[in-house]
Amino acid sequence: MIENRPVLDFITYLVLILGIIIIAFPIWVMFVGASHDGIRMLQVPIPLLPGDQFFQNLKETLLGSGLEGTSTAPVWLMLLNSLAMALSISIGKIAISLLSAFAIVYFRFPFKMFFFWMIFITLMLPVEVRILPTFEVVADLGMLNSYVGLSIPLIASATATFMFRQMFMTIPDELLESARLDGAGPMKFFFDFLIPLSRTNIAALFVVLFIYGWNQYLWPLLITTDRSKYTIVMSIKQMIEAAEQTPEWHIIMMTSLLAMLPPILVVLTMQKLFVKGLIESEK
Amino acid sequence: MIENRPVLDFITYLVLILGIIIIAFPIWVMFVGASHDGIRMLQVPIPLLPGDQFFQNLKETLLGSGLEGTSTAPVWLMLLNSLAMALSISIGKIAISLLSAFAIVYFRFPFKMFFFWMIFITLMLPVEVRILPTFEVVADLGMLNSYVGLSIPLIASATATFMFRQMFMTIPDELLESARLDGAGPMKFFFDFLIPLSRTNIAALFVVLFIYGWNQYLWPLLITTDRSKYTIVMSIKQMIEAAEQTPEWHIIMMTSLLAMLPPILVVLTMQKLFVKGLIESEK
Amino acid sequence: MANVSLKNVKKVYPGNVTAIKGVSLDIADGEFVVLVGPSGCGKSTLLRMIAGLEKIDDGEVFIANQVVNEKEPSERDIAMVFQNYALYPHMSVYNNMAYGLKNRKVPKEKIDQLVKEAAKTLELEGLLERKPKALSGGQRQRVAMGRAIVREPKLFLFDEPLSNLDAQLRAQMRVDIRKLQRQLRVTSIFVTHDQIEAMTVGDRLAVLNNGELEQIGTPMEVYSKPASEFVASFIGSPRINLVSGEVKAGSLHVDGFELPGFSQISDQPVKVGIRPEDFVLESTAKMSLQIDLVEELGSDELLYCVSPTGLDYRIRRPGGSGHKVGENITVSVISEKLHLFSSQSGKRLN
Amino acid sequence: MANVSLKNVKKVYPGNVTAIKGVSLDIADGEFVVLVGPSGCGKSTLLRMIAGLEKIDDGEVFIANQVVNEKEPSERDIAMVFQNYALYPHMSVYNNMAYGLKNRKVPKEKIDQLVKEAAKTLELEGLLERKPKALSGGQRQRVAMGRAIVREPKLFLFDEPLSNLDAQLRAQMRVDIRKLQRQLRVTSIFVTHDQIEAMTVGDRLAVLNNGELEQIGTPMEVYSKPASEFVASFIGSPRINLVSGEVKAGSLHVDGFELPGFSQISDQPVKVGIRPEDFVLESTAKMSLQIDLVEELGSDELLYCVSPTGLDYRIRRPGGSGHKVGENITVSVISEKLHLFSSQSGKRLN
Repeated sequence: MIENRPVLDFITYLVLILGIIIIAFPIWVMFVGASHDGIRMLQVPIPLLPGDQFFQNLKETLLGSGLEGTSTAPVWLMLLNSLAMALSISIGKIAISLLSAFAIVYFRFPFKMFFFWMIFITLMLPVEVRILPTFEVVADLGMLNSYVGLSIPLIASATATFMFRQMFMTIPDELLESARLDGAGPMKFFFDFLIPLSRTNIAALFVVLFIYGWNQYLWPLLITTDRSKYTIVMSIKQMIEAAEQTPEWHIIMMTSLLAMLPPILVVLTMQKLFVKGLIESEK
Repeated sequence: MIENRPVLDFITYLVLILGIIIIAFPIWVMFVGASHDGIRMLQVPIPLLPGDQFFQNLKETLLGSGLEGTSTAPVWLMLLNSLAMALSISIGKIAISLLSAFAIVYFRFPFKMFFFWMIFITLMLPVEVRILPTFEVVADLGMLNSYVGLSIPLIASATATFMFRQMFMTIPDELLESARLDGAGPMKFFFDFLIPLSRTNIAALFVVLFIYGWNQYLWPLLITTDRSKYTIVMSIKQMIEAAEQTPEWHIIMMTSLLAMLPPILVVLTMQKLFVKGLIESEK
Repeated sequence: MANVSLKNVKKVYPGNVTAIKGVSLDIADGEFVVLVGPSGCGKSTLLRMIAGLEKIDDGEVFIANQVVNEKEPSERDIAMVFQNYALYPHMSVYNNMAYGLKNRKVPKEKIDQLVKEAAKTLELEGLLERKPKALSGGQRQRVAMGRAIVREPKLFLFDEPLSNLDAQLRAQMRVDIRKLQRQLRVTSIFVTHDQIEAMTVGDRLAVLNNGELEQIGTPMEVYSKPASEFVASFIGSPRINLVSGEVKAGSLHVDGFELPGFSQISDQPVKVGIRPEDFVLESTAKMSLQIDLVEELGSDELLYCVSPTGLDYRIRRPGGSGHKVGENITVSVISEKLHLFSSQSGKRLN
Repeated sequence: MANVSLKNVKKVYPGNVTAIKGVSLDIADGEFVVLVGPSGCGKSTLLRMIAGLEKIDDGEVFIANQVVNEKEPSERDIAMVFQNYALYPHMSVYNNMAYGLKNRKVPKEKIDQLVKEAAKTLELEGLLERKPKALSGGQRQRVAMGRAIVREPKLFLFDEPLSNLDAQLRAQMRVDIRKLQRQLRVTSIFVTHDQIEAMTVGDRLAVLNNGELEQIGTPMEVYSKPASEFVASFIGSPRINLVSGEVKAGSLHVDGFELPGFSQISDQPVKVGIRPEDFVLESTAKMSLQIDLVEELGSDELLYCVSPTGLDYRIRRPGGSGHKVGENITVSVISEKLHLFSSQSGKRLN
C-alpha cells in the first residue's frame, strides 16, 4: 500500500480523534448521569465519575411512568412496544425481501421488469416521503394504535430486496444447475442453498433493520394516540420538553440509556456474523 | 433458471400487486387531493380524478404559512431548510466517508484496527440511539437553531464508509501499483482513480443520503425552536393535528406533495447512475 | 450406462442467432467422446442441452434410446462436472456427495456406503468433513468427480473440468479421468477447448466450429486427415502451416513450385496445409528458407522461417540441432503429407 | 536501457517466513531473462522487489549500477506489465498510455507523438478512443505492452503477462514479445510459471524454487544439463522420468540393471532422470516394458509403460506408430543421456 506521509497521518489522526470525542464522550456522560441521584445532577459541575444510585434509578425508571407529570406509558411497556415493532419490521422485511429477491433473480415471469421497477420505486420513495397517504390508508384500514399498523407500512420497502438480489447474483449459475441435477426443486434450492448462503447477510441486515425499526419516531408518533402503544424513542422528545419544568436528569439519562441498550445488545450478539456480512469480500 | 410453476407464479403476482396498491394508490389520492379546492375535499366520496385547482393550491401553499392557525414557517422557507439540511448531510457524509475509507484501505498507521472499530461503533449506534447525549453536546456548543447543528451530528456516521471500503477493496492492487509506477502519489491516486471509479457508488449514495437527510424528523424537532429553521417534514405532524380543527385537506395534500417532490427529483436526475451503482455486479 | 444420440439438434437464441445449427451425433454405450472447438463454437451449449439445462429448440436428444427433450435435468439420470466445480460451499465434502442421493430418497446406510466407496476411489477419505474452501484446486476437482460418480448415473458430462488446474496437475488428471472412465465404463462426454486434452482423453473426437460439427473420428484420424481447413489449424500444436496455392491441370502450384500428382482434384484455388514436423531437411531439397527465430523447447525446436517469396513457415525439428537465426536451410515435403483444402468451402480435397 | 544486478537479496515476511533466501543475479544491458518456477517459489516477489513494490529486507538491487533499494517505484524508471494488465478502466486506451507521461510533465505534443508511435508498433491505432472493457483479451494485453513501451524505460518487467490468453494467442504473443524486445533492446525480466514460455521467450532462464535460485543458463543448458532434480522435473514436457537407484563401485544400479561407467561418482543412493524422448526402441534392448496407456498427440505419442518391477515410465515416440495398450516393448537408453542426482541434496552428480 501507499507509504506513510507525516502530514496525511496527522490529519487522519485528528479526524479520528475528533470522531471519538463527538461519539464516545456523550455516552459516558449519559452513563454517569444515570448513576447519580436527581439532586447531584443539578449541581455544577456535572459529575464525570459514576455515582452509586444506578440500580435505584433503574428501578424507578423501569417501573414508574418515566418523568413525573408527563403522560407517557411506563418505561417497561414502551420498551416492549419498541421491541415488538423493531422485531416485526426486521423479521418481516427480511422474509419479504428474501422471497422477492428470489423471484426476481431466479424466475422468468411476464412483466418482470415492470414489477422490478415497482419495487424499485419503494426504494426511491421510502415511507417518510409518502407518509401522509400511507397514514390515510392505515387509518382507513383501522390499524391505528396497533402493532400491525406500526410495522406493516415500514416493512414494505425494497432496500433489503436489492441487497439480497446483489447477493443472489454473486451465486454462480452452476450452483443452481448442479442442484437441479441433484434433484433440488425451486423451494428446496431456496431453503437448502440461498438461505444458508445468505446467513451472514441476513444477520447484518437484521442488525441494521432492528436499529432502524427501534429508532422510528415520526411514524409511531402519527399512528399511536393510545399511551399503551407508545414506543421508547417517542418519550425522549417529551422528556426533554418536560425537563424544562422538572429537570429530573437522572431519570432522563437512565431512560435514554435503556433506549440505547437493546440495539447495543443486538449488535453485540450478532457482532461476529454482522461484521462478516458487512466486510466479507466476494470470493 | 428455474421453470415456471403456476402456484408460485400466482403467489408472486399477488404479493406484487398488493405492494402496488399499498404504495401507488395513496400517492394518486394525494395528487388528486392537491388539485381540488378545500370544499370539494370535505365531501363524500373523496374525488378520484384530478380537479382544476392545482396551481391555485400550489401558490397558496408555497407562499402562505401552510395551514391557517398553525405556527409553522412559510412552506418555501421550510423547503429551503430541508434542502440545506439534506444537501449538507449527503455531501458531508460522502466526503468524509470517501476520505476515511481511503485511509482505512490504503494506509498503514498505528492503532489502525482501533480506529476501524471506533468507526464501526458509529455504525452500530446511529445518532437516534445516542440522541440525548448528542443533543447535549450540540446545545453546549451553541449550535441549536443552526444549519450546522442540524447536519453535523447526522454526518458523523459510518454506513457510507463501509460501502466505500467495500468498493475500494474490489479495486485490484495492481491498479494502485501500476499507478505508482506511472508516478501517481496517494492524493493523485485518490482523485484520478478512486473518485472516478466510485462515480456510480457516489451517485447512489447521494440519492439514498439525500432522502435520509430530507426525511429527518426527530433530530430537527429537538434542536430547532426557531420557526425560521423548521423543515418541511416537521410540518406534517402538525398539519395532521391541525386538520382535526381546520380540515384544509387541499393544503395538506399539496404540502405533502411538495415534501415528496425534491426526493423524487433527485432520484429522477440521478436515476441512471443510481441504478447502475445499485445493480452493477462486480466484474 | 446408455448410448446417446443427437438427431439434428438446434439451438436458436433470441434475435435469431442460431448457436447450434443442426448437430447429429451417435455415442455408443460406454464410449468416451470429446467435444472440442474454440470458445463460442457452441460446445458447452450442446452439452448443456444434453444435460437439460438449455432448451432444445429443434431436433431430438436420446439417452438410452428414449427422447429426453422434455425431461427435467434430474430425471435424465446424468451427472455433470462443471468448469468451476460448482461445489456447494456451505456443505462438507461428505454432504456435497450425499446431497443428490438424499434428494433421491436413498436410505441413509446406502448413502454412507456409496459416498465412502467413491471417496476411496478418489482418495478423498481424509477430507470428508472439510468444507470446499479448505481444499486445494486438485482436491476440489476430485470432489466434483466424486459427486458425479457416487450417483452411478447413465451418463457423465464434463464441462472443461481441468481448465482451472496447473499444467502438471492437468496432465495427471487427464490420465486419471481416462483410467476412471475405462474402469467404470460409463458413457461420457467431455467438453474442452484445449486440443491436447481433446486428443488424449477420449475415444473419439468431435470438432465443432460455429455451431456445426466439422469432423468426428479418433484422435489420429482427425490429426492425420483433417476434414477441413478449420480442423487442420485447430488440432495440432505447433499450428499447421497454411499457404495459398492453386491446382491447375493436375498439378499443384504453391509458393513458386509446381508439384504433379493431383489429377483427382479439379482446377481451383486451394489452401495447402503442411504440419511443422512434416518438413524434411535435406541439402539437396528445392525449397530454400531463412531462419527468422528459433524456439528451443528442449526435446524439440521450432524454426520460424521465411521463404524467398516472403511466406512464413513453422518447422519442427528434434532439439539441440544448433540452428541459428539468419541461417539458410533447404527443406522438402513429400506430396502425401500435404493437406489440400478448397479455398471456397474449406473442405478437404485429397 | 541498463544492466540489473541483485546482490544476495532477501525477503522475510512477518512470522519469520523467508520468501527469498538470498538471490544473486546479474543481467546484462539489453538481455532478456526469464524467472520461472512453481507458484509460491518467490518469482513474483522478486520481480516486485526489483520494481519497488515490495520492500527489500536484505541485500541490494542495482539498476544501471545504482543502488535503488530506497527509491520509489516511479523513480526507478521501469515499466511493468501485470498478469491482469491493470489497465485503468475509466480511461481510454490513449489516456492509459499517456497517464505516466503526463505525471512526468512531458509536453502534450511529445506525449501525443510517443503514444501514436507506440500504438503503431502494436497495431492499436484504431482503438485509441476505446475503454479497456471494449477490448478483447489480446488487445488488452497489447495496450498493457503499449503503456510499458511508451515511457521508454530502462527496464521492462513482465509478471506472467500471457497467462490470461488462450493457447494460440499465447504462442503468437510469445513470438511478438520476443521480437519486440529484440527490436527495442531494453533489458527485460519476464516471470512465468509456464515452462514452455520460459524456454522460448528469453535469452537466459533463471529457475527458482522455494526462494532460491536453482539454476541459471540458456534454455538448452537448463534442459540438457539440469542442475538439480527439481529443475529436471520442472523443465520439460512431458515430465522427465525419475527412478531411484544407487551408485556402487562405479556402477549404477537401477530397476534391476547394472550400468558401468560412473566411476567419477562416489557410492551413494541416487535419483536417475531419463527424458521421455531419450528411450530408444530396439528389439534387442534389455529393458522390457508393458504399455499401460497411449496418448496420441498427433505428431508425437506418449506411451505410459510399466516395468516388470512395477515402475512407471513415460516414453515419447513419433506419432502414428500404432502401439496398442497391453503390448510389450523393449527399450534402451544410452548412459550419456542419463541425469544423476544426489538423493540427499537433489544436486546433479554427472
